[in-house]
Amino acid sequence: MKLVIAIIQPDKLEEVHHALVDEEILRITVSRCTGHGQAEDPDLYRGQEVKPSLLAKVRIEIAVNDDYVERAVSAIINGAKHNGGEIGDGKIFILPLEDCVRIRTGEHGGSAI
Amino acid sequence: MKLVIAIIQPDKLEEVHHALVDEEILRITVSRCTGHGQAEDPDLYRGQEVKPSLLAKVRIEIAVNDDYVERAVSAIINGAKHNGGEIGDGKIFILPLEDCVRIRTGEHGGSAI
Amino acid sequence: MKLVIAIIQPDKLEEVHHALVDEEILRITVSRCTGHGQAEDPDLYRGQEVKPSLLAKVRIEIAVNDDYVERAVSAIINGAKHNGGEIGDGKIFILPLEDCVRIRTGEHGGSAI
Amino acid sequence: MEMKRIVPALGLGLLLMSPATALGQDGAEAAAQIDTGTTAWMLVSTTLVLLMVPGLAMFYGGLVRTKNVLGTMMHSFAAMAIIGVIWAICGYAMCFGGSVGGWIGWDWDFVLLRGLDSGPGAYFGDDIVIPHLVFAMFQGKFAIITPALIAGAFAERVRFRGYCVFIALWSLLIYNPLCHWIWGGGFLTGEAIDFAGGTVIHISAGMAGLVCALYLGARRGYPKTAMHPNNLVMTMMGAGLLWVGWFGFNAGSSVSSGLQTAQALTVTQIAAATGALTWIIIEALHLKKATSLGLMSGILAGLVAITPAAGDVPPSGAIVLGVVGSLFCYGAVVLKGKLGYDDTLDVFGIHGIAGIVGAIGLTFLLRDGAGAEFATQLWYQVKGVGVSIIYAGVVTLILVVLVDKTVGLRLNDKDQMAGMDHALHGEHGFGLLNLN
Amino acid sequence: MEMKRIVPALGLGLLLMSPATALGQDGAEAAAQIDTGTTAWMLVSTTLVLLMVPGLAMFYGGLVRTKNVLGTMMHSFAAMAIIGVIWAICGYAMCFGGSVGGWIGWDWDFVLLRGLDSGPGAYFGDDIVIPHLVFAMFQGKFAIITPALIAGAFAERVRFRGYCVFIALWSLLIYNPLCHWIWGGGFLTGEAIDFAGGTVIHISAGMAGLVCALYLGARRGYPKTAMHPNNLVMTMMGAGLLWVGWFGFNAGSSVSSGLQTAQALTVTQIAAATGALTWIIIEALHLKKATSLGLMSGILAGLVAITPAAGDVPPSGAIVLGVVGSLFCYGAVVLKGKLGYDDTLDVFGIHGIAGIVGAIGLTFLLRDGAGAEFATQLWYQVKGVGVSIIYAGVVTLILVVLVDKTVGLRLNDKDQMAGMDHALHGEHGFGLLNLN
Amino acid sequence: MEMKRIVPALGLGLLLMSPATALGQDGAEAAAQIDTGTTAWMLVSTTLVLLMVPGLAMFYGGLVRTKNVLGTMMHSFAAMAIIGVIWAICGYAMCFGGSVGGWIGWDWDFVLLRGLDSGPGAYFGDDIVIPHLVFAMFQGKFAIITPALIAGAFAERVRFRGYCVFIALWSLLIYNPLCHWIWGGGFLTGEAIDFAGGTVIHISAGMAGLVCALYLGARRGYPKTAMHPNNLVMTMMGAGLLWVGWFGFNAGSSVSSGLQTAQALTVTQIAAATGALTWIIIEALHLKKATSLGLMSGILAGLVAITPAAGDVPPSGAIVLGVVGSLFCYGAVVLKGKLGYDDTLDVFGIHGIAGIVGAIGLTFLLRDGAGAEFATQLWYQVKGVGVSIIYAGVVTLILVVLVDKTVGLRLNDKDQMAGMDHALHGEHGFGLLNLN
Ligand SMILES: Nc1ncnc2c1ncn2[C@@H]1O[C@H](COP(=O)(O)OP(=O)(O)O)[C@@H](O)[C@H]1O
Ligand SMILES: Nc1ncnc2c1ncn2[C@@H]1O[C@H](COP(=O)(O)OP(=O)(O)O)[C@@H](O)[C@H]1O
Ligand SMILES: Nc1ncnc2c1ncn2[C@@H]1O[C@H](COP(=O)(O)OP(=O)(O)O)[C@@H](O)[C@H]1O
Repeated sequence: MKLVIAIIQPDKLEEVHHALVDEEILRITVSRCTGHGQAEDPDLYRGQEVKPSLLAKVRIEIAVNDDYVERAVSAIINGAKHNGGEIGDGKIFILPLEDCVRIRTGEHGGSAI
Repeated sequence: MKLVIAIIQPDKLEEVHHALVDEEILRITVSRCTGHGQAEDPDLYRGQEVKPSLLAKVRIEIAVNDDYVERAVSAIINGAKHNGGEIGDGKIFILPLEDCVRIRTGEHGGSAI
Repeated sequence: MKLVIAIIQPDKLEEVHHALVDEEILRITVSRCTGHGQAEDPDLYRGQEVKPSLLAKVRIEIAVNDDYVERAVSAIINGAKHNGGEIGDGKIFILPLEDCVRIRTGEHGGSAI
Repeated sequence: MEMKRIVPALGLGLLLMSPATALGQDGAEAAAQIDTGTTAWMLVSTTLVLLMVPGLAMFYGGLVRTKNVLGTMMHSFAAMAIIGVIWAICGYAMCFGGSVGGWIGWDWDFVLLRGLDSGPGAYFGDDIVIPHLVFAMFQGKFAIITPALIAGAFAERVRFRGYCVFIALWSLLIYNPLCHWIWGGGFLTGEAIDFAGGTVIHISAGMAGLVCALYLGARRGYPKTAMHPNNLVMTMMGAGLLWVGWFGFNAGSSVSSGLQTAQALTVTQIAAATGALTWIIIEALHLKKATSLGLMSGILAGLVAITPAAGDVPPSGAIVLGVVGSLFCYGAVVLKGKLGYDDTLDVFGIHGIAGIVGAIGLTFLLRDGAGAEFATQLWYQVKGVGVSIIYAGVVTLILVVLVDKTVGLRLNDKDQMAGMDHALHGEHGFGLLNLN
Repeated sequence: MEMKRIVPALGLGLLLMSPATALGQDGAEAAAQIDTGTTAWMLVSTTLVLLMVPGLAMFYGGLVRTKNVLGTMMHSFAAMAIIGVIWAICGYAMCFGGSVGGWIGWDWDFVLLRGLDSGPGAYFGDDIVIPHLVFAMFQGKFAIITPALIAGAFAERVRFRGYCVFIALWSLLIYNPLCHWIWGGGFLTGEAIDFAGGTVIHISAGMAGLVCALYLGARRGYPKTAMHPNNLVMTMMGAGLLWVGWFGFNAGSSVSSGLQTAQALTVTQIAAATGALTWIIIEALHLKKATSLGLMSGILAGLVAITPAAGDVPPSGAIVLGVVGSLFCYGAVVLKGKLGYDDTLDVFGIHGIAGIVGAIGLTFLLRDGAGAEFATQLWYQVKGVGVSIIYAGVVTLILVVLVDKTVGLRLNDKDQMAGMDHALHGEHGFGLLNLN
Repeated sequence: MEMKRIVPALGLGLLLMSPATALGQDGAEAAAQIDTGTTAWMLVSTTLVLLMVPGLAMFYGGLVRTKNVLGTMMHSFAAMAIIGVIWAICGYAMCFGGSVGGWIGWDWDFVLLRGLDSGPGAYFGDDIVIPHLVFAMFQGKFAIITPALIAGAFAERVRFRGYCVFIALWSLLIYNPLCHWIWGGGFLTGEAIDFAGGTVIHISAGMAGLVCALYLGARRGYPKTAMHPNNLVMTMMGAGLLWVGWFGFNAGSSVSSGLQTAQALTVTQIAAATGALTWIIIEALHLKKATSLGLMSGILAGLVAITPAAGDVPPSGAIVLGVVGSLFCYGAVVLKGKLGYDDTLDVFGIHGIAGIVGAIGLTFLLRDGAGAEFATQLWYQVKGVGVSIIYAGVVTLILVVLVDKTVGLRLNDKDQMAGMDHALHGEHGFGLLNLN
């Protein structure tokens, strides 16, 4: 099992979500975050451009069985790209996941994902 | 060492927290997130039910030494279940944790947890 | 590759960020969280001290190649300490990271970090 | 403004204007004639109606998604800026200048409010004199809020520049004529009872909203994607300010500070309360829960329904209009969900429908002696409603097509996804959400 | 409403009502008698007191936890809807109709405000005439805000339906009689000085809050769990609107637009400022930090303390009441923490205590010539306070038990954990917190 | 307050005060003389200017970082408390008491407003009588808002205690004298036209802000660190309330309820709208995007620019001042960015600059017959502006150094990083951000 963490642009959340659903990845956890990378995205403030050091991003966490990792990653990539890939589109991190427990039933492992 | 990540319902945060404290797990990190799973929880909007695709959840992160993992997991399960287990009660993910550092002292490893 | 997760005090975010940049660690992801540890930080409410069970903290996530881990950790420690180390200064967790994907280009592994 | 009073009033006003202008700066004598109490209330009413504009911005702003909150509030604020300027330049002249064949008003002396700036003021029925400027400013606030209301219908999916052009034209080509016809001495003046703007304001805005919503199409993702109000708390604050401001809206429309003012304020209060109560009772029966948005929608339904009737129905009539207004609006809003078009914030469902309910319904509830004989008055009311619906509907359609094809009105999908605040204004409404 | 003026006033008002009704729609003559300036200020005061209701919703709403913000604001808004309707139907009749043995007012002609809808208006002392309806609407706002105040005492733990029933009954069985006794011609009228509602409003609400808080018990988790205000920023906005609205509350209670109005506004302003300053000085000494909630609490303490006294103490008296009000309230609030009962938003600690401070304290600070001889007046004041405490206390207890046992008032633990917004209203106040 | 009217007005007022005081409590006769309509409008204006203080708190509060929102709002609220008390004690006496050599006013009878509490009221030009207390309260609101304005210049970096001391001294040593000189019978009274406070309020506050910002230095991290507004949505609400309140500010300054009131309200409305429109057009040309903060800044620029001129320029002049005000302020704000000093919320860039634009610019736009002969009036205006700049600048510098060295004004870096809310007040503005 793996834990896939994706940092994407907020405006792509919906598309990524749809792309994941198309791949039958139906369970995700999402949160707001801010990130610093190469991208710049100035706000305007009384006639001046203000460059925030941290830009609003969305963080998606998906626990998947190993055979779903690739599908998840490519779904995210498809959903998250702006015009075939722009700076700031984000990153995906893949972590080993040792176990997963469904609270409702207490079941463990791959079937609980 | 393991990093235990639990996604639970917001109204169970307090109970989970108490359950963890009872198990002498005193340090936790908590954040807001939203999640999509099987659960549905419609809001009302001018005479209609609106089903959000993402529901508010709470994410708890706990770094524990290996011998505490089970206690943490069962405390979370006990605290987070609605009426013995309902859809939407959440998930627990267990990740390997390679190291832990206490910023105040700089100490590493299990004692820093 | 490792995923470094640091929980720090909100007022130290800027300094930690600067310290990381000085170590040429330019990409980070940051989010709000709340944490319970040893620290106490009461608010005032109509003549009384109210002790929140969860204090506002900041969570920093940094994916780094193995040779950067130590630099990241020490930069965070340097930036996050109050007066040489106070209770509540926070923790750093180091997790194994199996892969990293740049969404824009689709490239994998260490070069994508 | 009850039409029966405004005709002689403005007639007298204009009569008086000229000699005063002729007499020159004889300010002292002029001031002596002015009723300071009525003037005070009319100044207050002007202020209260102005307060409704930020109130509306809050009401609407809280109902959209987080990424569109500033863009939506800007719609109300831009109306303050744009119509505020237009009104001073030529809006008042077009509405309340001497009638050109019943179709439009004009008076060169009213351009830039020049002729009003001095002189003794305008008479209103019962020998009440207030400075003419006060009346012009009071009316100007109505001109501001009407296009701002429309904006709810196409919230979250229009370009700011196109919106600015659209409301400027809408004000010039739809609001000003309609206002002239019904209140300013035009061909409908003296027929339909429209005390504070059922036909002129709410029906026209509701209809315009409907046409725009249909022409521009739904927001990207609607209705599949659930779209949550970002801040119902702010919507409640806005609803509170709207109720407060509406006292100026309706009670100010009596252009007096006496019994009729009190009557208008009273029925406004009662209709708002009744509308709110009715809506949450419907919800409690229908959905098993009373919602805050429901309570607020009921407030609005009651307030809109009483608006045309505020000077001419007794308290019991206000209760009826509050109940019926909420019933119809609730039905309309549920029906919209079924029909599937995207009137984002239910401008037609609330303002259009409650406006019609009020304008027609008042006929059955008039105080003894008010209005013409029943059948005649009913015909007047239907005619007023019909004219407003048809004129606002048709000309809005022309305008929206025109603006969309030239300046561009509909926001493209990419910018809709990014959100208006960032894409159009380069800002974020709630910086507090990100660490800063 | 200063009681010494209202008795003859209303008497005259009623005398005048009948002939006018007899004379029929002789509106012109009636209007001629009305003082437009006083009417204007009373219309404004009515509007300002209405503004206090959303102000209170914001004040209270910001102090509860995030999950209860809408539910708490709904308490204020529901009072606008429910009491708004009740007042028009029979509330005014019960308060200001002819006294039935000194115990309750009644006048069939006041039902649905029918008899007030026409006619020349009511006289108030010094030959001031305003439309009777304005007075009825002004008083109606007080009837709305009083139960809304109580809601702070049991915030975060009541069911909406039970709350609605409770305030309706509370208004009918407690507010209306009390108002009649002290202001409307009942057995206490002409005794205790209660200019704008110390005994009628703040003490009764404070006492009712205390009783409810004790009977319903603490919120789940109180006081062990720390419960943080979700939005002190909104609470500040609300405090601002309350101060603003209080000018209508107090200065409007003079039912005039002259010297006494000015006096009432002046002392209101001074007591609010002094109360605020006192509270932050106490905090600075006691806690080493001045808090924003402290400053706001001081504003409220000052405003409440001056309320019964606003027409009869000079500016220096306002300073004294502001200081003493804040001192006592600060003490009461700290004491509550020690005693451990859960008056969530300190309705008793602020409104009850400051109301008592004002009602008793004013005796020592009266302007020369105001009130009766000292000892007599002190006795009147104590009597008024006592009646309000006992009557409101006892009947509230009966009501709260009744409603809790029948309709259900206390919210169960499960719903308390889920939060009122979601559990009771199916909504979320701050959608912006989640991605949308 | 137009200076030409206030001199005789207050003179007469004082004349009348004494006999009235001598006559004792002959309240009935006194009340008979008072114009209820004008009194009503002045009471309302007082209320509206008070509303501007929470409005300002919201405007400023939304523009700072999340951690400083309460601390920033406290600056406005503390001014209500502190200046509110000082004004009643001695502020009014210092501003409007009999002139001591043209330099400062004083009247023992005005201390604690004693002499105003009874008596028939004060005459203002054209035989308008209002209770003297109303005028004192109206003026008191100006005294409150002026130091609150300054706070924007050093937002996010001052200690609360130092701030409280600073504004108290500033009010006593700068505002009160300046107000006396220009409005209260001092050596400049009758020269410069300053209808509602260009020199007395906006220029002095702007200049004080500039001096403080320069002396205290930039916020930690400025300008390298981007500092984002935490809540532009609240800033919009605040801007709305400011516009609304400004009607009281300007139209109340006529101390009448008639033609001049109407003129002042009209030009206020027009200048605000024009300023807003101008600013977003500039932005659209310069930055390709119109921002909400831009629109709001334009509203303020227009409102400030019209303030000194509101009684004396026609609508067309308001348009000119709106346009020119926004142009200059936009330039000033952009220039500040280039110069690199940290006037946090552009108090000098908006209030200072637009105040100067209005005070000088009005000379070119006066209504026929207003003011002295052109060159003379221009000299008066320049002199007024110069006196305000120099006096406010120099004495502020002395004060800020003094307070910083003794009580401590600049917030240390550690507390700046922690944020004012937590470090100084032990609170958090948006509890909703954390789970609770
Ligand atoms: N090494 C990293 N560690 C943590 N977060 C990262 C890392 N690299 C990228 N991110 C996150 O991804 C976001 C996008 O990164 P960015 O560098 O702008 O994109 P790209 O790599 O496509 O140029 C950043 O804002 C940050 O939140
Ligand atoms: N595989 C997963 N990856 C990420 N988050 C998950 C996953 N499964 C569940 N979650 C999180 O847990 C929450 C509860 O899941 P849900 O499916 O509703 O519960 P249950 O599994 O008990 O039916 C979801 O809203 C989501 O946030
Ligand atoms: N074992 C842990 N698991 C999860 N979070 C932790 C853990 N230990 C500490 N934290 C986080 O770090 C923060 C600081 O911890 P604290 O115990 O106050 O500091 P210290 O260890 O320096 O005394 C906590 O508020 C919590 O958010």
